Amino acid sequence: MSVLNTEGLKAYYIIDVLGEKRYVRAVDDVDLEIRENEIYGIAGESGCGKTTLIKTLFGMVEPPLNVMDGKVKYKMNAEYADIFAMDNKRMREIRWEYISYIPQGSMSVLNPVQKVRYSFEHFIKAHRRIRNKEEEFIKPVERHLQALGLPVQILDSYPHQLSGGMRQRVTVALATVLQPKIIIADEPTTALDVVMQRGVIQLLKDVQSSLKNTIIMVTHDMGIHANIADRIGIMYAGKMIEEASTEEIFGNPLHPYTQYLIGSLPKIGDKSYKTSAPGAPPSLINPPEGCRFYPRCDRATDECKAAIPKLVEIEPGHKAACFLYSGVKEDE
Amino acid sequence: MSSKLIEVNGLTKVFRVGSLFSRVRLTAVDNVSFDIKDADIYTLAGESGSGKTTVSRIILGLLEASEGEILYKGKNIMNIKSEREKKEFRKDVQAIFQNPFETFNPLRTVENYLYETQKNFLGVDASDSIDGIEQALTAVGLTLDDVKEKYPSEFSGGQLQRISIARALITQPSLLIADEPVSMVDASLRMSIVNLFKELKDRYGLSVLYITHDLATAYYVSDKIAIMFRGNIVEKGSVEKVLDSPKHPYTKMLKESIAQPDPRDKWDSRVDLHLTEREEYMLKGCKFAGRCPHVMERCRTEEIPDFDIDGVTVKCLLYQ
Amino acid sequence: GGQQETGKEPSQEPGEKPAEEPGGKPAETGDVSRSETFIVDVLGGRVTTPENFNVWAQTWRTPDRGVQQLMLEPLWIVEYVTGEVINALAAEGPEYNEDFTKMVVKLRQGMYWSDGVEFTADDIVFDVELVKATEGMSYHTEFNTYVDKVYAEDKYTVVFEFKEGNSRFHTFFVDRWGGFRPFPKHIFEEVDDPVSFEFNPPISSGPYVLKDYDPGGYWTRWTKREDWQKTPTGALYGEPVPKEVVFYYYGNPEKKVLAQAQHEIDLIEVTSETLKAILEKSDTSRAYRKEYPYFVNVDPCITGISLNADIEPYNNKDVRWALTLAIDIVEELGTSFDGMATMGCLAVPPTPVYLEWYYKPMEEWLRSFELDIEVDGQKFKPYDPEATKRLTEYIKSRGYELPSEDEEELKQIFGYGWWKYAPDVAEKLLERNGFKRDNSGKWLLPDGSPWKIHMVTGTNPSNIGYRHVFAVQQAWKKFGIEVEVETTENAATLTQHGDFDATGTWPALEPWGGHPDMYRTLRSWHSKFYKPTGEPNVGHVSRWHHPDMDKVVDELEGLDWDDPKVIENGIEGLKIAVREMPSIQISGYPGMVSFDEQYWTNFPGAENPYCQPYHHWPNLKYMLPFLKPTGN
Amino acid sequence: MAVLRELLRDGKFTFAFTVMSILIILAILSFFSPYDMSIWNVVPRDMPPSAEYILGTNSKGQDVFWEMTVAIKNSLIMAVIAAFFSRLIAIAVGLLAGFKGGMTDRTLMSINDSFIVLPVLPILILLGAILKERLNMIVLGLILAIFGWAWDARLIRSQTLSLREREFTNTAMLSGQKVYELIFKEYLPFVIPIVSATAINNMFWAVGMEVTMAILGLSNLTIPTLGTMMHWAISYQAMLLGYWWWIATPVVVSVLLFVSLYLLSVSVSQYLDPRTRIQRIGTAKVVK
Amino acid sequence: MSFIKRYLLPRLLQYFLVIFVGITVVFIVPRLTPVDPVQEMINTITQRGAYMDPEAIEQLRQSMKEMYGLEGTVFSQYISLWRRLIIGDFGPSLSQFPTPVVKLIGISLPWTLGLMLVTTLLSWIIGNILGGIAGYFSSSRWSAAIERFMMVLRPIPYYIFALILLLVFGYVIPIFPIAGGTSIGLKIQFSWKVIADLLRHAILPALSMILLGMAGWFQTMRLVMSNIVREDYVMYARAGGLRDTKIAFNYVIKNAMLPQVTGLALSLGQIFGGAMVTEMVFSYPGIGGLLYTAINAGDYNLIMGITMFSILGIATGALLVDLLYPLFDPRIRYR
Ligand SMILES: Nc1ncnc2c1ncn2[C@@H]1O[C@H](COP(=O)(O)OP(=O)(O)OP(=O)(O)O)[C@@H](O)[C@H]1O
Ligand SMILES: Nc1ncnc2c1ncn2[C@@H]1O[C@H](COP(=O)(O)OP(=O)(O)OP(=O)(O)O)[C@@H](O)[C@H]1O
Ligand SMILES: [Mg+2]
Ligand SMILES: [Mg+2]
Repeated sequence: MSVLNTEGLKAYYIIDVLGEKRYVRAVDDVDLEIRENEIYGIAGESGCGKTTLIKTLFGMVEPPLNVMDGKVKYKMNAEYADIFAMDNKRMREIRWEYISYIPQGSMSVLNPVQKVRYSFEHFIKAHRRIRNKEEEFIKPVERHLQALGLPVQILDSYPHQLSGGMRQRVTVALATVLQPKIIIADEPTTALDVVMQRGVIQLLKDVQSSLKNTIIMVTHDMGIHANIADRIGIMYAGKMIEEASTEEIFGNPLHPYTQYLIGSLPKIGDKSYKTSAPGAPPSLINPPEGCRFYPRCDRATDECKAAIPKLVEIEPGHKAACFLYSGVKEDE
Repeated sequence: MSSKLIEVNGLTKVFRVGSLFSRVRLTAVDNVSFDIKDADIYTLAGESGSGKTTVSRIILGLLEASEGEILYKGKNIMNIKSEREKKEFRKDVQAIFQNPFETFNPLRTVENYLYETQKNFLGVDASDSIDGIEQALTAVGLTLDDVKEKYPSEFSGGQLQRISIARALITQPSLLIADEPVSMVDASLRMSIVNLFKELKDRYGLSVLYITHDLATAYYVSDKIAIMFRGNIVEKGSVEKVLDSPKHPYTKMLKESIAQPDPRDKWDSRVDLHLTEREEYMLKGCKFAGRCPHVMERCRTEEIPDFDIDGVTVKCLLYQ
Repeated sequence: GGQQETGKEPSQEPGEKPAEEPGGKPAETGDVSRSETFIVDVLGGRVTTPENFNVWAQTWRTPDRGVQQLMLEPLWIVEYVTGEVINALAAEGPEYNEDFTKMVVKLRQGMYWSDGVEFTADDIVFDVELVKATEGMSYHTEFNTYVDKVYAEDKYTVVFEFKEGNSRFHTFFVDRWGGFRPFPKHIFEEVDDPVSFEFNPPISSGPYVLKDYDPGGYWTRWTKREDWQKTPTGALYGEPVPKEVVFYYYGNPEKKVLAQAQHEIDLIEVTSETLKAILEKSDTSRAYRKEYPYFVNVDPCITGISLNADIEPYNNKDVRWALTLAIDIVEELGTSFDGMATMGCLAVPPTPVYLEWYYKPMEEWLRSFELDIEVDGQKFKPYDPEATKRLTEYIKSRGYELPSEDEEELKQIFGYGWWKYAPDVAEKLLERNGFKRDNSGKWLLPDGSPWKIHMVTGTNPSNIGYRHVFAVQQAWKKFGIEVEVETTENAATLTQHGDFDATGTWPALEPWGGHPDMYRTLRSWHSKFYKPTGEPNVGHVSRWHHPDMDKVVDELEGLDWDDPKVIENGIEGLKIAVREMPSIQISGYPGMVSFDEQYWTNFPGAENPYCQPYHHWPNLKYMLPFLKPTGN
Repeated sequence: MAVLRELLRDGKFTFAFTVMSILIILAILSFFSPYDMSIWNVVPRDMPPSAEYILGTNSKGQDVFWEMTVAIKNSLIMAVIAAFFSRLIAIAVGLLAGFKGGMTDRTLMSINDSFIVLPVLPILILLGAILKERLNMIVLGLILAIFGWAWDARLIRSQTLSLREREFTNTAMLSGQKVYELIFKEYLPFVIPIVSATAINNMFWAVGMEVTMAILGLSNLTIPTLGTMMHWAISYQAMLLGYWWWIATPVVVSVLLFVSLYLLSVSVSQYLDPRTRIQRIGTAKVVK
Repeated sequence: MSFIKRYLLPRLLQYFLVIFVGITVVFIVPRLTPVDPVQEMINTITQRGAYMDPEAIEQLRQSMKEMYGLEGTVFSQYISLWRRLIIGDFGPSLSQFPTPVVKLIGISLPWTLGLMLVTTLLSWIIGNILGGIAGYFSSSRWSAAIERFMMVLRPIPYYIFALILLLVFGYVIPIFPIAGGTSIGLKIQFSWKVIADLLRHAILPALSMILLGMAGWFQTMRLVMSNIVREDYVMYARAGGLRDTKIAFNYVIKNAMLPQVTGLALSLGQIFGGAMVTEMVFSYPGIGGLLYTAINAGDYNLIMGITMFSILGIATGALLVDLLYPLFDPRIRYR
């Protein structure tokens, strides 16, 4: 059962350069189906559109970002609702109650001039009526923090008094305090040291296993994906190019880009030479015609140049968008 | 291969931090010593805030040490005062920084830095010769045409990182200090940069001080490693020895915490995260004592000396 | 001194309306209605020491918030409308001995201080001695210089004995916007330091006493004395009508307009433009003259341009005359006051009394006066008796109606005449002194450098000097001289130090105003006061001096001021000033007052000039008995 | 030119630019004035606007339109001089103090703070007295420059302090740049937006000061400026006598001048703000 | 404590240095002007007609110089200035000799403080709140309208603006008095009538300052806001479904206020300098008008007294901001 799916989602940044409109095709025709009670990882080169995809899923679409096409549907009360069709009030209500968000760069998402306590208070009060502060706010929050293994004292700290890792964990705690159905996390571990990284991931995993909800997690750290994701989608230049279970992605990558990605991962105890994908990521304003990876692909054919391959199921539960495996093209 | 290129002895740096009513001395780097040989890639790893960047800044002369000495080719560089000598040193020791997008002034074209470096250190004006620049760019797989008249925002992170390295190479330095050059980039870019270090070392005999907390790439690329924790080097030695069989409890924890890019190799234990960094800095004895599973009473009170165990130096009483 | 022959009618018989509240207690706040209150402006502006009524300290404080108008009576006071010197606290004029080494003053009897103590010769003796003894009090230097002894011969007679002869010593006691006014002995003898003493509550010798004052310094309120009869005002003119008089400073001229348009102020002095605005806005407001040209033509000051005759090239008589002839009087008065002024070419104000005393007798001489330069083979006669006519032509062209068709009457209002507008003669005068014009027609000094006149004036646009400076600047520019006007708050210092070429400061010192004696005016030109430019000046700012003038002044000193020969002597002095042109007199001070007839009428307007019309002159107290309430 | 074209697509900028251009054209027109503004009574007095006298005439007998053109010219010259020189000082002090730190910083900031603390208006009044008739627009501009830099120097200093922490400072040092090179090549470009925004604010302030001084009668009243125009109109009671064209002209012009300066500053600083600029230029301009 | 040594002492040193320099400038500048207090005094006395014997004037000049302490070199005057200032003696006013400067200031200062404290605070609060709201809801129509209004309001020359207010509310609709600080006959004491009267007189001057001051704060606030609304924590709060008003006040305005606090402290410091033009337009008693007369009269001691208050005010304001800023902004540490 999917809790969230997208159909042909297109989200472009529209920028005006000297009177000429340019489209940054950051999310270009993405179909997703996220299931209940799973951790879905999204990986890809930097700048390929991961954050944009997440924002679109969350309905945080503000200029210059525009949704050009497609739908994002949430399953609510056994029905699917398109978030772009909701009014502001409804959208405000489902946030945090139904779907919450752990943004990229936790360093600066907490209000620097208020104690962490107030962030909790505001986020909760926005959705719950609190009559008895002690019973309905302070105690539950403290319980929540304890359950996550966080010290209660952080409530009385200012964000700058906390280390980066701690702040990131506060955002995790904030995102889970109302026990939403879906949690979206955008690179929650980047710029943390490995021990901290592990702490944060551990926390997310704990939350998921107790709430049995869905986590969508973006990171380019394949190690993290390997550790917690159930399924992984690989993005390249605004498109989803492969999607499979974690084991499949690491054990049997199909798309040449994924192969490069997996093949170049260093490991302790292994000093053999690793190569990485040649060339540079493509521009999202003028992406290559046809398959967007073909300029960097050593197995590219003329077909790759001419048409865009569609993400189709190659093996059960394993989708890829590559003409090496299927001839299905994206319809124009 | 055996001569010491740079030798850091007993380096200590104290910062004063705090607010109006709680002002503390923070020993960000505490009696750190290590040395780097010619054509050696030396990794400095450790948790956030352990003092890695501070060490590199002191070596580069961008910060003043509180104590200790740094011998470069046998000469104490802390005493350098004259501009000429400083310049000579900088010509020999160059650096690249963590964040490629921050390395260059976003309001200037990148090529400027290349010309300036050549002009200032080699005295060669760009209008006379650009051979050195071309050569450096070739070494990182770029050409001058790729770089010309472009602002930092017009490059990808990987490209900027390469340009940054190229700039450092123009002076044909003996030592390159790379402070977390890969933390902001994705896996495939990471490898291309690290590969570049290897190549430069092999081809030009360059030494690299590679600062990172990505132990996997450290293992992949370097010869020696030092693990820092709260201002101390807790363990140092050849990278294989240290990472294959870590000795210090912190190194062990570090290694365990690495997320292996292999779904079959998931974490099986849990980590215990400690709350306050400040307090750990304040500890008298071993700063890891608060979290160490093997902690002894003495760990908290005594100065912990270094111990040598089969070619690895460890700062832990377990190895007394 | 002229004894006052009052053709004036007090509006009320004394005692007709008995004071409602007996006893010296001031009335409760606010229970005096507006219709019984007379509200006037404060010329000096906001008082920064509102609680201090000691005007005998050298700094003089702001005396025109009622202190000089209502609270204090002098020995004598000039009334320049009628041309008399009124005996106030003095019973009659001073009596000097032969060589002016002794002066006897008889005091008016039955005068009382407001606290019930009688005013006697002891007060004067005490006052003079205290002032002599106290540094920092006004007249300390004067009294020490001249007074050898002062004593009371009897209760009402004071005798002064001088160290040297001084025929004008009594003028220190003549109030003409200043002068020594007696203070109460019984108060001051208790005081340790009469300089820092605040004299609060003040004891008055005039018809009103202080009721209260604004701690912020904007208003001061006075209430009529129960025993107003025991003051010179009461004795001379009867009961002052308003129960209370408030001195209220409203600020900038536009505020005064608004205040009067709302009937919040009965008497103000403003600029010609402001007056125009008031007359437009308020039906009940009237000027001194009910119709055009509105202005007060009785002010005893002559205005114009002072030149620094001590420096090149203004030390040259020809240059001074050239500058005078380069001014077209009609254009000047048009620019500065839209024609509303009395032109005056002599160093004496063209008020009705001085016209009579000097202008008329001198007219023949003026007509025939020749400059030492030939035009068309004839000596040039600079006087222009037609100037008045030209001015009235201008006035007509501006669309105003002339106040009269009668030439004589027009001459009374607009003056007898002025100098000709003769730029050609001016040019000749300059050229014969080596001045040249450059290619663009600009004048060069004899040494070939460009001629630039540095004019100095204050920053207040309602100042008459300010208006003249800008108007004359125009004239001289037109003539081809570069002129720069500096408006500065320090104009006084600059002119006193001679740091100017031309300024709007009084071109001649005012005479007494109500007396034909020219001593005050002419003496300031005496060479004994000459100080070179740069040093602070003591005589006239022009620093001009001439042996002939010295002689006139010395002669004058030997004459009693009531001696009929004084006028002859004055004419002699004025002739010298015309020949030498030390400074350029242009017009009388065209005061612009506005009376509001909402609550009070029978103001001393041009149709009934029983008294000077200003609120700031000390004679205001003599206006009050004649005011009539409208009953509004 | 491209920059201008881009800026012109901003409605606010276009408005401001148009108004500014008109004002500048008017200022230039002043050189072709048929009248010498120092001469009075060249036209009939107190005439309301008409075909002959577009903006009427004043009580001094001058054509208000031409007086206005000269006033705009003078006020602009004064404001530009004030802004330009105060920027020079602010940049030099701010960059030096921010970069050097330590004693240099302390000393410079003490001087700087002393200037912040000084009461400007009284001192201007006093200086006006010292300079007397030499107080022309250029001198006034220079004096205002002396009092107008301190606050902005502080801004530049704090900007520099944060720039000093940025990585490219180190890159520059490792490229062998000397201190002055570093300051001018690396930091100056960052400081320019502050400089341009504050320059406009400073002009704003300078014109305001001039108006205040003139209304108090303390500037050189023979030179037509926006301030002296108001001074004359006020002292001749233009407002109460209904000569609205005389008083309204300088008021409207200065409001227009300020509004257009403000809008210019807003849109220029928006344009120069790296964050919005990135949006405009587009981060996605990736090579090939 | 090392805080004292490393931070507080240098900061205090700087504070005193700034005051020292400020006072020195204020000492020197009036003495460079041609204005001579003695001459101005003599002029006031003689100009309107008080007859003084020319010979006496010369002697008077000497004795006044002596009394005013203006004898001797400028340097020795300067030294004696400090000797006096240190014991808090500003000396006598020269133009109102021998009234002490302190007394003159004491008469005017309450008016100025009362008026300006209220107007400074009110314009700051209103300007910032409006600016904050307009900055947050920058796309709404009324926000654009209010912005335009402020944009046009702010540059209206203050004098003209005040005059128009005065005309409208003092004349056309005469609901407020046009001059002074009290009604005729008012005795200052505590009663509602007195307070109402004081307020009635203060309203127009206050209004003029509040309106124009507010426009200034509005614009700076608006500018700061436009930066803050793009901060990550604002986006995050929006992602959390917080209500707009909550975000506007707790997240955006609160942060945007921080730089404004510095401005407020300095403006509060400036209060002691008075509002010269306001006081002149509205004929309101206060320190600004006093300063103006002092300058015109060349009253060195009074100029020094008033400007010293203002220098102390601003310097102290700046000092307090530096010391107290961490209370407002938890991120700031003392450097
Ligand atoms: N505000 C914006 N305006 C224009 N282009 C933008 C904007 N934000 C992002 N982009 C562009 O959209 C593309 C996708 O950006 P996005 O942030 O989604 O990438 P990402 O995959 O999250 O990268 P990273 O790993 O660096 O976070 C990039 O090319 C980026 O340059
Ligand atoms: N200028 C400074 N003033 C005060 N404290 C500082 C300063 N620079 C660094 N520190 C502190 O010193 C400690 C060491 O910092 P450093 O940047 O050297 O760590 P690092 O190992 O490079 O960390 P990271 O991996 O996060 O880059 C940190 O706690 C940091 O907060
Ligand atoms: Mg991202
Ligand atoms: Mg670091």
